[in-house]
Amino acid sequence: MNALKRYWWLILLAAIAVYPVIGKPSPYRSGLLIFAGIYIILAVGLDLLMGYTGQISVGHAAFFAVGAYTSGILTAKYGFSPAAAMGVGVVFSATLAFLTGRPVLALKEYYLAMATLAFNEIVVTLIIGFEGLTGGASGLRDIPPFTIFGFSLLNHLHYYYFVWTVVVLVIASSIAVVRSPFGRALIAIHSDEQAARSFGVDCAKYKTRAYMLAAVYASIAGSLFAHYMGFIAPDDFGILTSINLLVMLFLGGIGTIFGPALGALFLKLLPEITYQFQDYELLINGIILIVVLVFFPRGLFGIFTALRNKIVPRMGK
Amino acid sequence: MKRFVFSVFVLMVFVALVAAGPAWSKEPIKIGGIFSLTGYLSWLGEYKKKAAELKVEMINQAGGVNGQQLVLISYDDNSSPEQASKVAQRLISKDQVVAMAGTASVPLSGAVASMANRYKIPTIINSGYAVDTSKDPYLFNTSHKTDFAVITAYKVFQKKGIKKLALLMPIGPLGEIGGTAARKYAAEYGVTIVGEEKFDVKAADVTAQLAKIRNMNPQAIFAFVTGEPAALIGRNMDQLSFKVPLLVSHGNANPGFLKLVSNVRTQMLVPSGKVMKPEALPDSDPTKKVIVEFNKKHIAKYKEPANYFSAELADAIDLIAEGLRTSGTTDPVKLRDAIENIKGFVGMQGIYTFTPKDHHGTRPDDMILLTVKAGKWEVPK
Amino acid sequence: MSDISHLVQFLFSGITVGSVYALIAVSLVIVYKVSQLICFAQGEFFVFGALTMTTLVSKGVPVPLAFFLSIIIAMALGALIQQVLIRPMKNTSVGALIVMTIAISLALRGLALLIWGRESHVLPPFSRGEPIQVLGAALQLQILWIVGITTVVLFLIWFFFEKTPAGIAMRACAENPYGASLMGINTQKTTLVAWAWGSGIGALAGMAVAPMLFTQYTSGIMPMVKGFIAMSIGGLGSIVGSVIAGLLLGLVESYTIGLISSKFSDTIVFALLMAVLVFRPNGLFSRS
Amino acid sequence: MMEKNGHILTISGVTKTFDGVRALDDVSFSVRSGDIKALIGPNGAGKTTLLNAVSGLNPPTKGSVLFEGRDVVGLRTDQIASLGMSRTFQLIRLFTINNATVLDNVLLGAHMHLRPTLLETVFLRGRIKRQEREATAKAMDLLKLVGIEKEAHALPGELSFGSQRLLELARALMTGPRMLLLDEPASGLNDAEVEEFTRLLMTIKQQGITILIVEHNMKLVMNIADDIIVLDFGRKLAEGPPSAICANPDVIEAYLGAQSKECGVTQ
Repeated sequence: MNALKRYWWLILLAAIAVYPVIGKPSPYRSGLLIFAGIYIILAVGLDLLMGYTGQISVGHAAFFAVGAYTSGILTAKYGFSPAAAMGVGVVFSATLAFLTGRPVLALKEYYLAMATLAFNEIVVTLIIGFEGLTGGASGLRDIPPFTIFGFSLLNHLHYYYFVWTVVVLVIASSIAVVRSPFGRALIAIHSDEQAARSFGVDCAKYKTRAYMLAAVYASIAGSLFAHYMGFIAPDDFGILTSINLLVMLFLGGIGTIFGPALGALFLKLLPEITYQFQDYELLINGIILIVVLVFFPRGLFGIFTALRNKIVPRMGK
Repeated sequence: MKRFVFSVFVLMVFVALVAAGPAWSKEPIKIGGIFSLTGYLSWLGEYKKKAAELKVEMINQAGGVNGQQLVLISYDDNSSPEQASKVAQRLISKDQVVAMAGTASVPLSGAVASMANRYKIPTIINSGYAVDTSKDPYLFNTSHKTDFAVITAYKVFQKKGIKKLALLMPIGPLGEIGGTAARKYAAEYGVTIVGEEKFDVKAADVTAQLAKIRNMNPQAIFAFVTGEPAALIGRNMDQLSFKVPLLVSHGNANPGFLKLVSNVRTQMLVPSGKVMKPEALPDSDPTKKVIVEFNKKHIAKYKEPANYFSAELADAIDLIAEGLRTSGTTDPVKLRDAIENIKGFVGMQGIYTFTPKDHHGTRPDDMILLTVKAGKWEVPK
Repeated sequence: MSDISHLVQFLFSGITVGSVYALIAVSLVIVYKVSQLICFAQGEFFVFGALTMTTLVSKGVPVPLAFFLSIIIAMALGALIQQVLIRPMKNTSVGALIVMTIAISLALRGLALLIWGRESHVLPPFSRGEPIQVLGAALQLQILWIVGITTVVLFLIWFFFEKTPAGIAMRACAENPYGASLMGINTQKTTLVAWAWGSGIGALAGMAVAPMLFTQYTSGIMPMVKGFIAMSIGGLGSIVGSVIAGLLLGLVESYTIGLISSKFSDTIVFALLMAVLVFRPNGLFSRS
Repeated sequence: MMEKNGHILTISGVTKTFDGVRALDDVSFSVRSGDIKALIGPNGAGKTTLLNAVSGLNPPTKGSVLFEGRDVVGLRTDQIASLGMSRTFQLIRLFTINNATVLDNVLLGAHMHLRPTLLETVFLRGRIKRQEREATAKAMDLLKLVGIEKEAHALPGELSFGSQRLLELARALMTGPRMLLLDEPASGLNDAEVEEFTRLLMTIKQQGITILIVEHNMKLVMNIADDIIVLDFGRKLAEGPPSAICANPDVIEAYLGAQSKECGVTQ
């Protein structure tokens, strides 16, 4: 039983792998899970930055945009292979995060929130402004599907496996990060920056690194998004998307990696039910979020762990 | 503990609802509808949805198509390309529609186009999106080309001697498209573009741009924009006592716009389909009959006349039905070919003749230029 | 039109928009000063104020009465939200509070959609009349109303915080909540009052500008973001700072559009904001 | 780097002003390698300000701080810490976010030796794990030394106040410092705990670690200090061995007063 408690995620992994075989999902169903997977990558990255390092970002969609547009432009206009374009996007996002990280992350709380929001807006207005390159507000079209070693991932199940492999890698590496000396430094920064500094943690450097990692994840998510959609427009990368990511974090349970992943999954599947409510959808979404925040401060993942502990009795630490 | 049990219950219900989904019988022919019912384009989504539903009803009452009834399955795209892409995929793969209709903006159309082409589902959009048949073989558009709107206005300008035109374009897709079209035909109709300014559609005030434009001494202003920003420009022009006509986009040919400009004195010029002014059409115009008939039913059902958006959707459904009729199958690829072969079909937006190179089908003559006088649409003299 | 009249026109345009930003920023500051919380739902009070008044006026309620009724309704709504939803959220992280107010704004927006539908609503101007010509530029009468209302509100705030016992208590509360509670000041109550004030002023901003705009259920997002920017530029806790910053923001926008580029005006505004945050993190007008 | 004349820390002319107020005014003294030096004085005398100035949390306005012969003024806190100087805080500052345990807190002390990079963390798991095992063993030893090894997996918040102080000490020791700055480590401890703590400090001293301690408990100070410096209103009032300080009339007037009895007890 103790093993079940420790290795429950293996069951999850198996479920991800087996779902297409047993569930025989339509392209729509797998499409939903592909979008959910992309948002999980974004949310997990943001969790490293917000949940672990304690740095608020209301502009994370900026890096999502950078990844998507780098991939989109390089493949649709310059004939790059998708994998190469994704790599360029990663390098570009990491560089951008490196350059902006120090000055921006020196700010705290609301000021940081404001600066990241501004960063998001700047990226979006530049995308709209340089329409020759980006397609402007009308969007960028003709982005080819993803290919690896000449093998096209146009088939929805192939892409499902591809995206979810990335999801698993991102979650696994995030857990490796937070359960390592590196993650401990991040947590120390989150707890008490001055005290962390007194123990040799170069806070600016570690914050910037966490920011870069989150940016890299977001960029990868952006590339995956662009190749799946085949078309991207600035509307999907604005502040509203960034705010949605925040909501995913808190809905799922911030600072737990799995929580934000769960939050992303939930929020991306929720419209499947609430679309029927039409005009009431917005109100209902707001109320669901309020209820979770007030009554379940640890989010959906808190509910999940409580459930797990109920089923598997405590075995001691 | 109670809270815990409750949350488990909620979670299970959630999963069950997602898993179940609605079940449809196989009988009727399914057509997908994609409408912006929430988000910033939600004000026009409703018009389109209503018209599409009415048209399907009318076709079914007349016995359906090839003996089968039509059914419209429609979803909200939240005015977001991502959601539009998602619902398009849902319609294609889950609901297995034979064709789709709808969308409200260029980015939304782009997102849907990508899915339509990938899964080879004929789709009739209606927005400023210019269909390039070499890239979008499965896409058709019942919205008049922006070029036609510009040409329609320029013809009137030529008659009235308006030669100097200033552009006030929104930052965004419409501005990009409108500006391009305005420049393309300027020389042909003897119009000079004296300058261009841009503005943010969310702005509360555009007097700064208008002040600059006034310095250019134009005889008219062209703002290819829809809804509130269009009315806002008119109102700001009133405030500056800047008395030249304001040409706006054909997306304003709807009753909501009349309400918005009820207090505006600036002369608004709105290119439109003939649907907005059927009484001004000669009886010889074949579209008149179609418009009058649909309008009658629209008023009966919704207590308001059809508008430009309604006409776009009514025609979209009609064209799909026509394609189904002529091809006799529900195979989407054959349906596409059938729609592409439609010639001389009389709709509300005009007479459609598609070719492998032209998926808009309508002509400049299918548009008229309207103005607002005393809360009513008028044809300017 | 001469160059001067151009510049004057940009000035009017900037002051109009700037006043709205300033009012929203002030409403944010008042709540922030007392409860160290930035309410992301402030834009929704803007919408509720404008739409409530539009509805009342269209139902034949006289303008002054509609004006006060709308403010009172917004204040009550703000106080209710504070009591029911914000109070239980004590001792949570800034992030959680931000998300909570976002949740509230979603719910309020949803509510506005149900009450007023999707279409835009127009409020007639407070007074009818031709725009005044100043140096060749047109000045709308409603701008005078907006500037007047802003001035009165600022005076009332000053009077309240400086001259009334309740206001002085609130200031004490803002500076040192613990000390204030020792002095027997009811921090609960002052927070509640601050929320009511904040919501009222947010609504007021919406009402003042409603005749110049078209208001619908999503109209609150942009004023909220811009008000937030004004607040950050002015320094989070400073009423005077945020008023100046709000006006300045409006003017920068208007002159950027007029003299530089309308295409990148938003890029410039946001870049300016980032520069202020990075180089003057306590606001443009802070002393240290 | 060699220290000057056996002095591990030499502070000269350190001045710190806040908004024009001099919290520290031209303070100079040095600490001999291997000593325990106590810093005493009334509240507001500038003791914590001085520790912050030395450790870089709040650098001095003027003056120099030589640690092992190197001027550390102008270095960042984390750089100073990495040179081998560690500290505890007057108000306990433990890491509590994300369920960080007692052990995690101590392990953070090893940060400057591990200096984990992101790429290593993601791609060189084996190496990180080996380092982590070694660090954990050392951390457990230190927890045993301070006597809270049983609570290694508890959350810091679950510890008693005294144990939290001990945890702070263990965390500081984990950095492998050559010098420790302790800010009122015994405040809030009961008599038994103070006695235990005194023994612990002597053990640490025997390991060759120099200690600069700010403390109000004169009994503790008199028991352990090799040398004492007294601050009053930001100025150095007196400096010397415990016996001389106890006898100094200025010190008695400015600070010791009633406590001079305790001072006498140890003589």
